[in-house]
Amino acid sequence: MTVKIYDHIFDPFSEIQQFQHSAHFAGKFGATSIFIGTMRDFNEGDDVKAMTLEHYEGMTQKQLRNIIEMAKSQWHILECLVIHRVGAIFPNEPIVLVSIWSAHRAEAFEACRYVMEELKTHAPFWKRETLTTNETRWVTTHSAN
Amino acid sequence: MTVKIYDHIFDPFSEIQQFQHSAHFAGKFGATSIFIGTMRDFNEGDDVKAMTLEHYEGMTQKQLRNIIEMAKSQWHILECLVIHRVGAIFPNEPIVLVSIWSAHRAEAFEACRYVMEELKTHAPFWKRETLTTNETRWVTTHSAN
Amino acid sequence: MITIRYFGSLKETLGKSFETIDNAENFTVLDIWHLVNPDFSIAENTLTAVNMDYVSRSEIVKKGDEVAFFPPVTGG
Amino acid sequence: MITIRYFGSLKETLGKSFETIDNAENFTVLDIWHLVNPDFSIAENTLTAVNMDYVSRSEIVKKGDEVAFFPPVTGG
Repeated sequence: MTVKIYDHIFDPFSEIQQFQHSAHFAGKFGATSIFIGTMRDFNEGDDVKAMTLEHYEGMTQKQLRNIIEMAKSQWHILECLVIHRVGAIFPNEPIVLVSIWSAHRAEAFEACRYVMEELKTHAPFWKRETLTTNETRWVTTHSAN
Repeated sequence: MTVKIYDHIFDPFSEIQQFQHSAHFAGKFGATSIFIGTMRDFNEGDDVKAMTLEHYEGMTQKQLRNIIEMAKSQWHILECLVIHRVGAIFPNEPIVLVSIWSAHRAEAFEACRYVMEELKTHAPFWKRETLTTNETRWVTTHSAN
Repeated sequence: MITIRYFGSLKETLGKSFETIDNAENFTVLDIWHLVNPDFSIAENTLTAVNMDYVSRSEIVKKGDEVAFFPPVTGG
Repeated sequence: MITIRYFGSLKETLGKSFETIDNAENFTVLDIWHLVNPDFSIAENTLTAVNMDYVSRSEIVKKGDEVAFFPPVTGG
């Protein structure tokens, strides 16, 4: 399992490809479930032009590893890759990637969803968005995206 | 929404990238849920070296489009891409790709899972596998991968 | 004319993938099976489609229809 | 010594992100808040962590611990 925190833009698909290529489970996985969270250009009815993601360095990694361990204790997972952005993010850029490799699809789907839901509620990230009006505000409601 | 049937190997990630690049929903999607089914080198306790996927040309496309329409009637989906292989397939090659783009993650996750489950039970594909012993057999049990 | 198609293992069991019949007025899907496969009882899990939509075996088949018989699907 | 950290909007509200205190023997997380933020009541939804694990406010803090206060998380 791999957890990465990036302060720069990343390509989720080349990350998955590289990870899959380097991992020693070719032929063993029948199912890959992937979630990508991407920055939208709107939120709560307003146009958003940028976002800054603050995090608690160290706790983020610890919590994400805990979440993956919890998932591994519930489903048979072959591999797991989690990537999360911090810092300045612009619309249409990826924020988070969760990818789960498993022998069977139910495990992959359920573990991927679990990791995302837990990440949303337990990983110490805070979003501050800049509207097109240049007003800035902390995102306070629990985002559904 | 796009449905493709390929009789040759494909790269799910470049397919997703191309589709996302050509689609006019940049900034509108916050969530992408992707499932990739990949051929394993084992099944039912035996080593498998190849598989042939037969399908009912025409009915496949019709059923897949029906499934996507059913998903769209239940969740707010921005875009949907489904790709399925037919013909000769070898271990570690992708068999099926389902990718759903939505504003919010619950919709993307649920629609992606729904499309995969419906595809498994309603799309007219039949797998015949060749074991490493060169024995061939039809896959008869409903596969969980 | 009515077109009849077979897929997967059923195609091999019956030794045919395609056939047509001309006179089947008011026949159900099941009637057609019995007409063209008198020596084979239809398996309980055989699926049936008319014009590429799933139907029950009691569906009436019309002139020009394409009827298909096949085992449980195993895609994905 | 005990390290105290603040994140997100709470950091701005309090005008600080980091501080340390020396004498807090047998203090709970909540006691520490009251000690260092006498003019601010703690918001109901403020989350608390000790050494990067979530804890309740009644958790006893030990010498060398890192205590953190922050608003509900909004990642992903």
